[in-house]
Amino acid sequence: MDMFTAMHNGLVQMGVPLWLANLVPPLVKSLILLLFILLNCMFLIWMERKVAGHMQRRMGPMRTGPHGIIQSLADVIKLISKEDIIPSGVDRWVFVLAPIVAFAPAFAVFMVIPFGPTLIAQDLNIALIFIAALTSFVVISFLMAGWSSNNKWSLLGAMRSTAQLISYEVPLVISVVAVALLAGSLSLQEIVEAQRQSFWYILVQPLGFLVFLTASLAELNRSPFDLSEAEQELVAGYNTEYSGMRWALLYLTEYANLITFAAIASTLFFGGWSGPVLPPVVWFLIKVYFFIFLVMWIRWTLPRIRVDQLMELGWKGLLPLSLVNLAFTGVYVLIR
Amino acid sequence: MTVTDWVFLAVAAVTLFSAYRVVVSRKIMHAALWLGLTFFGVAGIFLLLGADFLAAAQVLVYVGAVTTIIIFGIMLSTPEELRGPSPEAGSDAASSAAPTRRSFLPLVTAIGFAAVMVALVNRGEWPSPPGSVSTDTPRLLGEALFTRFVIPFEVASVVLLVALVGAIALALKEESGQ
Amino acid sequence: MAELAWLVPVLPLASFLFISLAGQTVKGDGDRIGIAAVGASLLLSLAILFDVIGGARVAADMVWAFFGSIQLRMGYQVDPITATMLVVVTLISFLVHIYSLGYMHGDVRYKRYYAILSLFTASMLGLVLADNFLMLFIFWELIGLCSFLLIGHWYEKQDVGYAAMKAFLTTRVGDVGMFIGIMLIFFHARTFQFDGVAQAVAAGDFAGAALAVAAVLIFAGAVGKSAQFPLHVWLPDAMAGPTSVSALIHAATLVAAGVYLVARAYGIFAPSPTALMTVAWVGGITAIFAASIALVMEDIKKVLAYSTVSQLGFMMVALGVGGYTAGIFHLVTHAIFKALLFLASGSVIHGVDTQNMHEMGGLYKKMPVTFWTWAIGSGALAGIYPLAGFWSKDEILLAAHEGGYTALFWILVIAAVFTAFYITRATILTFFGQPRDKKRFDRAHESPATMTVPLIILAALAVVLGFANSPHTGWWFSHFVYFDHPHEAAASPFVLFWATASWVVGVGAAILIYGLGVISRRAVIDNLRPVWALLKNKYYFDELYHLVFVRGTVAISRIVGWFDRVVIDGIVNLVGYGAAKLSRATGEFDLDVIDGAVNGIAVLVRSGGAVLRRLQTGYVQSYVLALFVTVVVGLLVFAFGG
Amino acid sequence: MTLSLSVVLAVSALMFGLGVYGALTQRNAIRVLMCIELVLNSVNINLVAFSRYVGPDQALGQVFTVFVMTVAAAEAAVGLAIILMVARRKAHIDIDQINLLKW
Repeated sequence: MDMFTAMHNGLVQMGVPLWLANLVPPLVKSLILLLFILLNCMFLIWMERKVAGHMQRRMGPMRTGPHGIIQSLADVIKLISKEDIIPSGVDRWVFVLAPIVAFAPAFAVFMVIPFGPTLIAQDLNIALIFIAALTSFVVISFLMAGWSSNNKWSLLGAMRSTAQLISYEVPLVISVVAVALLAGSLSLQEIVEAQRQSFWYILVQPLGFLVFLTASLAELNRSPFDLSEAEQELVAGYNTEYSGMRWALLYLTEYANLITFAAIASTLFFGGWSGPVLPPVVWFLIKVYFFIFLVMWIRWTLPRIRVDQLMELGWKGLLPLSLVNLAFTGVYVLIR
Repeated sequence: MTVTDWVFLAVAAVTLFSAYRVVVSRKIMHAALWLGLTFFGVAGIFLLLGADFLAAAQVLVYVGAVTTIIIFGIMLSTPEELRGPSPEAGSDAASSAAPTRRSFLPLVTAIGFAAVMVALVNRGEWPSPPGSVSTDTPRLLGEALFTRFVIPFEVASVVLLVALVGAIALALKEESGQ
Repeated sequence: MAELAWLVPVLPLASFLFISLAGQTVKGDGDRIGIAAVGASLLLSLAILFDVIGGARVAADMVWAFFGSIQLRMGYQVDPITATMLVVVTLISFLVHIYSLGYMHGDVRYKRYYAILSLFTASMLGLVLADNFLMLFIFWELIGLCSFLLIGHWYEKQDVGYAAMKAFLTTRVGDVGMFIGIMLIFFHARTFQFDGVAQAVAAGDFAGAALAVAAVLIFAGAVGKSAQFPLHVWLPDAMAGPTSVSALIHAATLVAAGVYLVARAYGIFAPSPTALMTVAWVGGITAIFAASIALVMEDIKKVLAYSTVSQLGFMMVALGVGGYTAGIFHLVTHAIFKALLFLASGSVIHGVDTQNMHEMGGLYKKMPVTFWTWAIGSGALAGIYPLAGFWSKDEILLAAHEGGYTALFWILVIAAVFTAFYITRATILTFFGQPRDKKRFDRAHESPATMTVPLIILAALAVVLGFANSPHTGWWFSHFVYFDHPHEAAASPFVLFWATASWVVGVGAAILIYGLGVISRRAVIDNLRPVWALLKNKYYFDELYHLVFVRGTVAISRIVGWFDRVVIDGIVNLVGYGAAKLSRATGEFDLDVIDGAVNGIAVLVRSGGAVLRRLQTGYVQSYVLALFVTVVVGLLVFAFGG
Repeated sequence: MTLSLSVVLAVSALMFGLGVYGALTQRNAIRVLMCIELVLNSVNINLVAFSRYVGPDQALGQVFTVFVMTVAAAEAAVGLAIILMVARRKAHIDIDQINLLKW
């Protein structure tokens, strides 16, 4: 990224100490990513409402701006200006920290996602493991939020989503490992390159992709796996007691995770930023938004499943399938 | 002292502080969360020591899995402790009604151990850090695991499997007994 | 082909494993598997035999274990005697396997029977192939075990169980001697290998009294396994097992192991006249002794059993007087015709369901095949020209005569007369005359083909096999199997005359007494009543053993018990009395001083324990604490102690 | 990084001491388990540090860390299963009262 190198060099020439200059490019990168996430999330919130509305033969938000396009902005302003309530009886520190613990890894994951051939914050050679490790933080944040709220709905919601996340993380990681095996690398950039050399991995990993998709829906707590926030049973799950900005942060995290999922899915199985004619970033965003739309579509199409079905599907369905997929992939790689 | 050194010292300080909090926290839930932070700090130390793969694995295994199941264990085994000690149960759990072994002896032992180790470490002649470190640790690790250490690796897998089966069996037996 | 010899025992072994582990999964409990395995072994053995005749020799071994500078080796060797034995063992085992299809049909432990039959064959083949004493001993014990299991096949019957135990224990007596002998050999020759031992003997490193003792001890094993006097008692009792088993192990293979052992270890016998003399005389005594008992037995199988003992005595004599080839040759021919006789007797027993010859009679019409094959077998046993027995027995007599063992020669001639007599007697009692038991006679029938075909094969062999070592083939066998150098027997009219005379006299006398009734059987018995009683009771050997070993042990225990009660107890009581006096004197001292000290120590220990047991708190943390205190102290010592 | 190896080792030793102290004094079995995890982690730090300073091209110490992690994960799973069972039986997990091994 020449822009950042130039910035760094410029700072050094201006007499800024080296260590400070070293810090500037990462900070700028982070800021750019943060902005990207915030804007997209706001757009997604609006998009979800519009998709939901049209699927249910209504309009969705229409009042603020053309087709309600700035509805999300209005919501943000409302949430920021709300009173910051910390209920009595909560474990204050944990309660406050939980949304941050949830958001930080969701944000950090974007560091390794390749938006284009050179458009990547940090091309780690262990990117896939990095992502898996960071996403496992979500569990802790849920437990923190649910426990600290001093509310049984929150606690039960947290325990549910934790059990769900733990169960589905295993097939998710295993299906991802199969892709890494094919590409011979854990780096996302190299995986994209490998797909450019051959073909999109969806062609050889249809089963892996299905497992990945299903497990991701569960990881994202999206329908039909949104048991942790099943309104009818648990009010709103672990974030029942949250309000205002903190609640917004948790909400933001969910959409950030949705983008992460879409980005990883398109990177691992659909060639990432690669594509003809259009610039890479555009291709990437097209694919990401396709997946986001797919998830929304599923949400407003499928009913929620029961807890026991959830666990059965995870351990008896997806895990064996992912293992079979991994085994076949291993054999394929060996004889290739 | 480079920036990295300072970062290391900071991370180490955070790690040690959270480890200390694990031991002295009154609420067991807090202890578990501090433990998570400790694990994260250890992951940071790994990263600074050039073991990036292990750092990720540390987060994945310890923060993601071990901390979670410990919290689960807390929630399932001692619901009354979830809220922390009741107000009348004395000021500090660590110094509650203790027989001899809660006296100064463990403290002396632990401090003695740490002190002797630090002293020993300071006396030793240690190699200076190498200038460059291989960045391709996953490959190094993979090659070592699947060639020279393949048998220990397989044994470790068996251990994991046995632990898995054993844990399920332990939990199941009780269920059917009730 | 000969280098595949290791496969010969492995095939039956595999079939043993298969039948015992998975036999029930196939039709017939795996009997066909066993037959196929042994049949394959037979074909392989024949191929090996032809190879060996063509001059092939194989010896292969590998290091088994090291003990310092000594290495144990295991391996196999194929030479003429081995190849011959392989064929004999596999052939008879194969025929017995087939025969058992009919004979053991519907038995309760059919599967076990076939499994052990396979194991037995495998062990015997292993024994034959072994190239050192240690392996030989291992297989030796294995066949002992198998014979125990097979004899005790119908162990529900008490006497069968006892017979099996008797066989096992009696042979064990010899085995102990053999084991000591092997150790002695190892001690002197520093190796177990046959050729290594032979080299040591040839080099003079192993000679004199030690060699003689070792040879005699080895011979003790052969005495036990080959049922030689005085350890013969188990073999007649062992007839309690299935007749097919008798044919296999008590006629052809198991007892042959003893003879084979002497032949295999001939290198240590040959240089020792004492050892040879022992072998010869034990064999001679056995030959006449067992033959005389066979004269009066009523049980058809007992007759054959004593006959076997007697014939083994013949072989031992042959080996003892230096007729190495003659002994081996008789081993081969005897294996064939004795297996034939046993199987034929089994066929008879199968038909009339009794073993007592006095309940048979006139069966030749009912069982023609059995009769004719039996007749050939008994002719061979009696030594009638040109059947197999004639050639081999003639050889033995010749060897004794040439060796100058006049006394043994005459003993053998008399034994041969006895042999011809008892086998003719058995033939007449069984197959001729009037049926003495109408019911059994009516039920009698010819046996199925699975039983008669082996008989016919064996009968054919009993006819032709003798020619292998006859002037018609230029004494071929003598040039094939020999010790040191081929020994071509010079035909001796003297020996030929007596050999012929012996069977003529024996057969004639039997016909006169039993067939034609010219001489009254009762008159003979009345005139010779003491002798008859002696023979009838098998020289009272079982009683003697009972008296000596069982009662003797009891009597000795009585004496020891009396000694214990009177002398030892007396001394003890005396000492006790003195001690009591003394203690009374010291009692005062004891009460005050010693007790005080003892009680003091006890109190100390108890209170100490009361304190120390607090350490055993059951708190895991306490233990860990102790552990870590130790670690820290250890570290301190390490760090600052020096 | 230019720090001496001894600094890393000292950090690890301190953490080890903390873990040991906790394991010796805590009454709650789960807390003991947590402290044991601390001890294991400090060992891991040692292994990785030696791997970095002594043989950076081989990563042998890291291999051992992988094994330690495996065993630690297994230990946590089985340990918690045992603790859960004790909790169900005795309605507490106070190891001061779990002393069946007593004299």
